[in-house]
Amino acid sequence: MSDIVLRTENLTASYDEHIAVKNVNLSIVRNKITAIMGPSGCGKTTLIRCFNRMHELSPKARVEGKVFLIENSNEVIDIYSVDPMLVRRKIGMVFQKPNPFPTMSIYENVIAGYILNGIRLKKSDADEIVEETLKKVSLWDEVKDQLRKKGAFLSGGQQQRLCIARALAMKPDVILLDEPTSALDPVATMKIEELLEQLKNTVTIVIVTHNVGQAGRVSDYVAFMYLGELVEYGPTDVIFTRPSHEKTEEFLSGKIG
Amino acid sequence: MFYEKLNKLKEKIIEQGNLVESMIEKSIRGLINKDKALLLEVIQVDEPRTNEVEIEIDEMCISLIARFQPEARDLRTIITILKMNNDLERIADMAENISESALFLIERPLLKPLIDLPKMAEETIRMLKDSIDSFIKNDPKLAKDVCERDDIIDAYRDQILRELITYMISDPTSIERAIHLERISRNLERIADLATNIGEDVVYIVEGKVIKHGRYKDTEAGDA
Amino acid sequence: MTKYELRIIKSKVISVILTFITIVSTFPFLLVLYFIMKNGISVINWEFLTSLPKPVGEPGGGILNAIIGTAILVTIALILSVPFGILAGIYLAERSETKIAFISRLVSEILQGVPSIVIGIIAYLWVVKPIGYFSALSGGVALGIIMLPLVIKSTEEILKLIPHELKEASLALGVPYYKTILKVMIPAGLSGILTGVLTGIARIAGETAPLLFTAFGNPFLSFNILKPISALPLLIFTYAISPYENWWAKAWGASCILVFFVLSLNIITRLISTRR
Amino acid sequence: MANQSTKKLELSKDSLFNLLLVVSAVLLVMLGVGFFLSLFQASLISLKEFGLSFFVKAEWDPVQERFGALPFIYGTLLTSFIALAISLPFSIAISIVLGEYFQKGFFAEVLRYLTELIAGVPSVVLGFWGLFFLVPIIRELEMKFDLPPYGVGIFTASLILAFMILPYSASIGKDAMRLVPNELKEAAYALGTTRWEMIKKIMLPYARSGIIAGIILSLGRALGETMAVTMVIGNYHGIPENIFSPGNTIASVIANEFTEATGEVYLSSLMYLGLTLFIVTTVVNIIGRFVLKKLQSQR
Repeated sequence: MSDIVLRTENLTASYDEHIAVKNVNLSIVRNKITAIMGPSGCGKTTLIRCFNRMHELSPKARVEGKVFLIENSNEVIDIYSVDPMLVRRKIGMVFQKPNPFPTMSIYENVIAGYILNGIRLKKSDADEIVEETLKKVSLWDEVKDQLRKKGAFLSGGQQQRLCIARALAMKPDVILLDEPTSALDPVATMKIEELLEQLKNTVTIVIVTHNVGQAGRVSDYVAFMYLGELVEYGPTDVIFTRPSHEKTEEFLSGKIG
Repeated sequence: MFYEKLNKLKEKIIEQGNLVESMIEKSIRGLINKDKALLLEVIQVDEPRTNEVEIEIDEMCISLIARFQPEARDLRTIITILKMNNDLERIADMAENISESALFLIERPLLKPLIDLPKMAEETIRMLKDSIDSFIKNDPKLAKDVCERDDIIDAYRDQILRELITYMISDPTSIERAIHLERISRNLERIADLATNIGEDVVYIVEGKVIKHGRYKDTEAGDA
Repeated sequence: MTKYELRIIKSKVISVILTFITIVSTFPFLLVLYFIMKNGISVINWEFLTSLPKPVGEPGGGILNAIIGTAILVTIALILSVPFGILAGIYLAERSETKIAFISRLVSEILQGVPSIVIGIIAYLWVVKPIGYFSALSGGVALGIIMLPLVIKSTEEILKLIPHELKEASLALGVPYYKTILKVMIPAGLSGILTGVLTGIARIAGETAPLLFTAFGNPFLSFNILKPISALPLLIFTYAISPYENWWAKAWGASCILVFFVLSLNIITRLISTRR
Repeated sequence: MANQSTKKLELSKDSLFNLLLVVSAVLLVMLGVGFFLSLFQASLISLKEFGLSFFVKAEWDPVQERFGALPFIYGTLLTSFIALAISLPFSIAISIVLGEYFQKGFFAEVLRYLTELIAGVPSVVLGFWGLFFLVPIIRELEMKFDLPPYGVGIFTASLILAFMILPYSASIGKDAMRLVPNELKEAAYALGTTRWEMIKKIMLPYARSGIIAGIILSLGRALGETMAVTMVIGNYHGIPENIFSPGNTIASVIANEFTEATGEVYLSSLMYLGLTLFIVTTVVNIIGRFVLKKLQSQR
């Protein structure tokens, strides 16, 4: 039996009149990489933004249905019944464009979650978190001598890894990545993809991508969305070689998208 | 990620190669030593196993292509593995054929002492081994060498056929046994052909050149 | 000469004329600067800066009361307008679509265009009349109202320029909204807000009209915000229209200080905003 | 448990913060409304007394308590429009030079600084300078033309005003010129026009609404400008005979007489003037901003 970390029940999300996500039931497997793919505007981003309650920040946004975070087998959190701040600390997020905080140094960016939330860290603890997390995202060797510099000096790929580090430093159960490489060049993209593979031992990863190739390369499970609906979900090997739904077939062969 | 998976695939195909190789060897040994159990093992255990592995390799290849869209050498490698996989499975079938004939022969008196057949089998097994080795080591020279050795096997086969014909002419009761012996040598010859195919594929992987169907000579000329 | 060549020459001549006009239009500014320096520099000395005015006819005396008065007035204006302006600016940037935002943006724009003398009248009606006499506080209120739209506008604009992703990044870390705004957005836009505040200071430091009937002026040193207070521009005005040559000289000196202060603030502001 | 309670606390801080934001926005609106209402209420006595005839009567007599604003309205409009007329060629020249000829580089930067820093000079200082530099020169001129040598007057005020509003119209005009798409300019060059022809036929028409917005907004400035005008206009309560005569503007009357105003009607009449100035400048500014916004939304 696979170990589920995040489960949705009849999740429906809308903006104003437009329903972006319709009735999605999805179970994300722990310590695996799940890719959510589909043509643009199919609701992928909205779906993961429902996972950490970022969706409700948009004007006139509405969510129905339930999302459960299963921290371990006996602690299940209904994320829409607790404080969103708490949810977001347990379910981290990385965005399309790298967005390190410009006023903070690299060091501060890594522990930004603690600084901004007003959680006091001992100097030695902070040092340890910074080093450990930066090592996890293979950035430590590149930046260890310039930790006090501002994050904006890094390259796009490095900035994105810094943002991943920032999310990881909060020790979340899940991190959501919303097309994390769409603003990066191919080499930086490859590095991030390799990084995800290493990270999945410590954290569950959900990645939204419109790039079929990327979904194929990095994921263990794929969810294919079309017009707000979850069309197909399963192991990547299966979905990529013999999808059971015609729409998936068409999308993978480039006929829609 | 991709290379990890590709390496796993390579390991798998080598495993299949080794298995198939041992099947030929077992079936010939079973014939010489009149070891019925060994021959039955080839038919009942090894052959179904190769079928399973074949499907497994097929799926791995397709998944790799579907998910990673490999290009150039990686693509050639996967496509070649796909073909090798097919060849190996057929070799396994032939080893099964040999075992079947062997099962028939060991119940009956020997038509003649087995001299050429073990030599031919030995040579065939070596060809198969070398072709797989050339794949493992990415050694086009060895692969080309395998292709050249196909002629030796053909010679053995002709030699055995001629001999068997003389037996069949002189003694009609020997015909059934002779046909089984001929079947064994024919299967060995076909195995050698498939080994040659694998050799050609290895050249294709490494050098990207097609040396099949006589194009081999041109490449030689071009290289010289 | 062909017709085409004529056209080219015409084009060149016009460009020279236009450039000349542009250069000429800066002359008055340079003249003003020259005049102020010429008449003002010689007046400025330590005593001028650190002592109080003396009655007409007596030599010596300074403008300390006006310098301190301006400092106090500007401080009052800052205290009143900066927090309020930043909060309103945040509201306009964050809830830019609401009706309240639309109306308050309009009000802010209207305020920006209101002549300072009218703002002086308002400060008179709202502060001087209820209290019963002219005061530093009423002057500070007037200057604060003048400055308010500048702070609001610069806060709103800079917050809108800050990438949306930054806010989301902070919220996604589980940081509460108010902390996100105060600890992430405001620091990220600090240089822009600072630009607005400095522009505002430069603007109000030289304002005279609204002070005429609010701060009113005071020849003595005063720290009481409920009493009339002097200010550099007020002092310049009073001395400039006086009939005493001695006072004119003092007005030149004060002008020199005021212009130097205001222009350097302008240049600093420019440097901050181009560095961004 | 402890964690949960701090959560609650932060949640309430969040709503407190939100409340604070809304309150400040509402307060701003109330400030604007209160502004108008206060002015209106303060001018009510005069409004009841004189009504709209306030604007057409030329009498300003504190002793008899009879007040009419016509001379000041006239003076205000006259100074403002003369100032506009004087500054217009300069502002267009600056717009073209900084918006096309010199867009980058040291010279452009220096020019830009110089033209924009004018706006930073406090108006009282400009008035002071006008009084001691401009007024004598004008007086000389007036003597040459056999005019009464006041020195101070409408024209002097207009000159200083023209100079003061220059940075506003020039900077908006320059921005409008820079917004002209390069493709348009290149298309014109490709048809064989010279640079000046391109400016005249392509850039100026394209940037027209920007230049107009600049003019309207600088008019708004000119109408309300107080100190410099007060110091050099001469403070004459009658209707000026010609543009060299002394006069008064609405703003200068308020500045001069506010602290001396005794009597309710007098003070209220000054408030009425203030209300008038407020309404007029607001309307002018709104029109200017509207033109500017339309220009920006065009792209």
